Amino acid sequence: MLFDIVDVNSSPSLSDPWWKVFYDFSSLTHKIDSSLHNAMSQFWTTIAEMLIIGVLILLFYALIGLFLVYAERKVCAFMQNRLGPNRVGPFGIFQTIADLFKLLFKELIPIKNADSFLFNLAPFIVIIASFMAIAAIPFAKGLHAIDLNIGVLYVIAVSAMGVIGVLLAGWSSNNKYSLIGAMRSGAQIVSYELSVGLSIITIVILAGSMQLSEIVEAQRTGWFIFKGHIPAFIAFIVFLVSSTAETNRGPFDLAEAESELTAGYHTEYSGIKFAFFFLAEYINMFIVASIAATVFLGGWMPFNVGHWDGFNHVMDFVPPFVWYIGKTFFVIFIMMWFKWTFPRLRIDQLLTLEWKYLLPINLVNVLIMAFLVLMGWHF
Amino acid sequence: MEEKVKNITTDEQQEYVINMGPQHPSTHGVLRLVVSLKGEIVKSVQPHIGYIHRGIEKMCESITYPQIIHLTDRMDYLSAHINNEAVCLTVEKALEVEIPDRIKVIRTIMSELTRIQSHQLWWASFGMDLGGLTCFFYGLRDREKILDIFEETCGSRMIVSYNCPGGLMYDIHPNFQKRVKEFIKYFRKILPEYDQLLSGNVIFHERSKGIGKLTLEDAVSYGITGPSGRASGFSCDVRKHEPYSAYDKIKFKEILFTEGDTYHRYIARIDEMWESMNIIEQLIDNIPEGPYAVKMKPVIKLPEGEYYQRVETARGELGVFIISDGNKSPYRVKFRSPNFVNLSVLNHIAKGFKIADLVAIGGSLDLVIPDIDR
Amino acid sequence: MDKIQLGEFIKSINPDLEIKEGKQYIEVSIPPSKLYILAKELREKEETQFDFLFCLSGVDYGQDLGVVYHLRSTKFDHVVVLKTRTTDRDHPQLDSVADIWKTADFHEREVFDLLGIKFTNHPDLRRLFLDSSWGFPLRKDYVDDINIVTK
Amino acid sequence: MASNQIMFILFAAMIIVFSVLTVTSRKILRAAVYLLFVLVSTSGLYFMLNYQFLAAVQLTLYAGGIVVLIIFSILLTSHISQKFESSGWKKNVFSAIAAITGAILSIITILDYKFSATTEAAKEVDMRLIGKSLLSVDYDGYVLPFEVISVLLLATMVAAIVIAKKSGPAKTQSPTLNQE
Repeated sequence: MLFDIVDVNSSPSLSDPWWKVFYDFSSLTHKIDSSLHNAMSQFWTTIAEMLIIGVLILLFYALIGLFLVYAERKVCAFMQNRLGPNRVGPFGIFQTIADLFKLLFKELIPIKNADSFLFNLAPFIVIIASFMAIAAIPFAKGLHAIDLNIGVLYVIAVSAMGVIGVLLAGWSSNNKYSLIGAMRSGAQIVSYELSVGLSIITIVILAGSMQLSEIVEAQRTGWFIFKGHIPAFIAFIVFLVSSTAETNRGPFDLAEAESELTAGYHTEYSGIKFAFFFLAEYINMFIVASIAATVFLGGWMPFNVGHWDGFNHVMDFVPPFVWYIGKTFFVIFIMMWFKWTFPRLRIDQLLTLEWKYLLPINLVNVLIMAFLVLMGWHF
Repeated sequence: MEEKVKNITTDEQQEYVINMGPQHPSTHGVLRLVVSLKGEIVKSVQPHIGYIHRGIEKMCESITYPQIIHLTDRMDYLSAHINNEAVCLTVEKALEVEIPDRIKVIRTIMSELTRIQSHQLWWASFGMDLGGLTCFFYGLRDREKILDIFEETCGSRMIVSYNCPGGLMYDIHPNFQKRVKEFIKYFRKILPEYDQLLSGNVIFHERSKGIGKLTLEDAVSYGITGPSGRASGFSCDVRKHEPYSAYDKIKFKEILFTEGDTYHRYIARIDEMWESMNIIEQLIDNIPEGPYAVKMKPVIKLPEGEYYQRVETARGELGVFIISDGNKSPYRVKFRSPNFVNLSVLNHIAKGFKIADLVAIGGSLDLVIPDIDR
Repeated sequence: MDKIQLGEFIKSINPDLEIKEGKQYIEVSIPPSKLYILAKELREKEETQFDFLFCLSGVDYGQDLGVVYHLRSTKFDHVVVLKTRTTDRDHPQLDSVADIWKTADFHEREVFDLLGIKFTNHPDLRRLFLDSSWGFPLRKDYVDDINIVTK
Repeated sequence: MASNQIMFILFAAMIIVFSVLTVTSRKILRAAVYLLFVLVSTSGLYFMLNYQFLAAVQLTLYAGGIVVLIIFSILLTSHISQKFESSGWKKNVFSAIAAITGAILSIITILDYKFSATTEAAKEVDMRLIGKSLLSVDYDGYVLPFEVISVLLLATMVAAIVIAKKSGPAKTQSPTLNQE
């Protein structure tokens, strides 16, 4: 079934301690699914489940967006010897909500001679692409909207579609800066997708599966970044670099390089349409960070060390969702760190980095990893 | 299908012309660059200026000499003190007034502080041009410290107007020496941080080395002075060649490089900050006692003749050319402003580079637009 | 070369010139027709090598319009001031030196903009600061009741 | 009606509507965007059939790859004010004939084929199986087509590089913007 929210394969075993059972969301989702089935027909169950998932993801999306904007402002403020937002609410935590209202109420400026259909469509394509990607991400055991058996491929495929929105936005604004920004962004994302894909494939070889839940499950004995020796670590670094580039964030933010192109592809956008681009950028960052966390850092798996049973028990006690969020924000923090310390690259350097360095490194890395797996040299 | 045919056009029409400015984040003011592009490659840059042309030279013809000082602040507002000094020196030279050492030393210290704060702001905005937004806050943070010193002594932070013909407006604040020494101590520790943040970065090296090369010959022919000219090996430091104020009494290096690319224009300014700190350290403990101003006539009238004074501002050589007909206001004043001349080379060195390089080159020339327009 | 030697040297190039020893620099007054030739010679002669035109100012002398060139040699560090003036106020024309010193390009445009002196052979003589609806504000007979507050 | 049928009708309607829009739109970039919708809806159909691998490949290659390339080349060559001229009636008639002939041919083929009904549930595609059959040299192995395609792609890339490197006359270059 397409809208099967239940991960059937892994039902909790009774021997596990109570908190492991408690933290397993598959029983909860099972229960909801069966009670809905009892109450109504198959058709309405599907509709109801779609609604529940949709509303939950929307809520999560909005919350994450709001929080990431706040986090970015605080992180950048601390890196720049500033305080950051500190007026609206304690420590300025309601600043982004105030910003949200500002963006909502701002005038949508119609652009003369713009292709208004595409101009209005573009932000939706960008945001829908990120919506679709977030559906496949496992937040905790049994807590994901769809568990495709090609989950990794799906996420890469869907997140790549956002670039179409960027290209459309740049072209339909009828603005030269926007067009240059869109061209840059197109060239950049199309190239860096390769590296993102290849670095994940390195881990897929190690995991032997493309299903995100299985990849996480395979890391029960150790995170892939530790399991896969040096190749996994190289893949992680390459993934960090290329995913930063794919999300158009500094130092790869050429598409919206404000000192060169004022704001690049979203120069002409205002109000809520601009907010869509803005939000999508942060959600894309969240998505790539959570893929990094899932594929390299063990997803919602706790941090366990060999035979330190006491330590491991304490770690197990922390809910998996917290682990997952913690790892994701760790990666996000690294990406913010990049942005606020490095100067921007130039377009030719950006492409050189990808085609002359990252891609060959990646290909060799895949080979080494395949060799390691064949020889059984990994942990 | 006919439209397709129409669309395939001649070489000339293929140029993609964009207007950078007058309101653009990288032009730092109301400078408009009409940039012809081919792809991302810059074919030509035509500066269009005059958006804040105030006619300072014309205004000077109807006001008195002490009043001119206050207009010069508004030219290169980052080198306000040095601009003031230039006019004062011209007037003093014309009247053949002997200036006591105390005034000379204080002027020199203030000039060098001005130079440091100007370079700090340049570093801040240059980092921002290259996309390193953190630089901006680092640079401004340290600049505040100098502005605080200015505020205490001059009563004003940026548009200081501290010089007047015959000396200074007021004596230095009692805390002045202490605070300057504190600043030097602080900034000697902080300046390596600038290197860590920007000059040591690989991306920065890639972005700036070999970009916008200016040969020595072109630098001289275009008259590029200041750190930009010295990065090309053009020995043009007025402080060395025609020492004024206290510069003949102190030891300092003229920062010279030969490469003349964006990177060396950058390094030249960083090194100049070190050198300025050396100059201040030589002088700050040895400010002689004496009056802070010479008694001048209430109405200053320059004898008939032509007077030319060159000084070294943070951006290059500022020339003040006064033609006097013996009245209390000058007959003609010409300011040879360094930015105006430095701007003229932009097309020459930015050609053939990418649009991102144009921003870097423009940043490395350190243009201040009000000084271009006057 | 010091000021006196420099004056004598320039005299040897062209004996008709009026050479005055100013307070700071040696000043050479030259008719517009001979300006370009002398400038080129000063730039190229081994003994002078005035390769740095550090200031070019247009001046309205009342009757005449003139231009003052401040030249310096980066090798010998000596300075000479060339002065030229034209009596034709309606159609003032001078030779451009933009091909000798590239910095003259912008300076001459500025002079053209503010004083209305045309420079022949200038590569790109357009107005620089102002648009074409303005007069030439640095001229002494320029009247503008709205924009300029006179004493 | 089951939810599956509703979804199918939705996707089918989207495919038909956007296909028609793709060929009738007078603005080239809009046509490309409609094509994108067609391809995405098609991948939706694959998802319904549980052919997840095919669906993801459809999204990556067609929606993410080919449409991006098409849009990219449109960006390079065309201007926003550009519109297709409406074609003459002769062209219309001939294309209508061609389209109807094609449609009849495919309908005949589909009707000819004996679809055998099955009660088995749709099988989950095993990724390992796909991977193995892609590289297998057995009777139904795909290694030969795989290799042939890779050689073809290599040749295409070499040709593209040769064309890009050759600095042809100015006429062949695009008027708006050249990525170097």
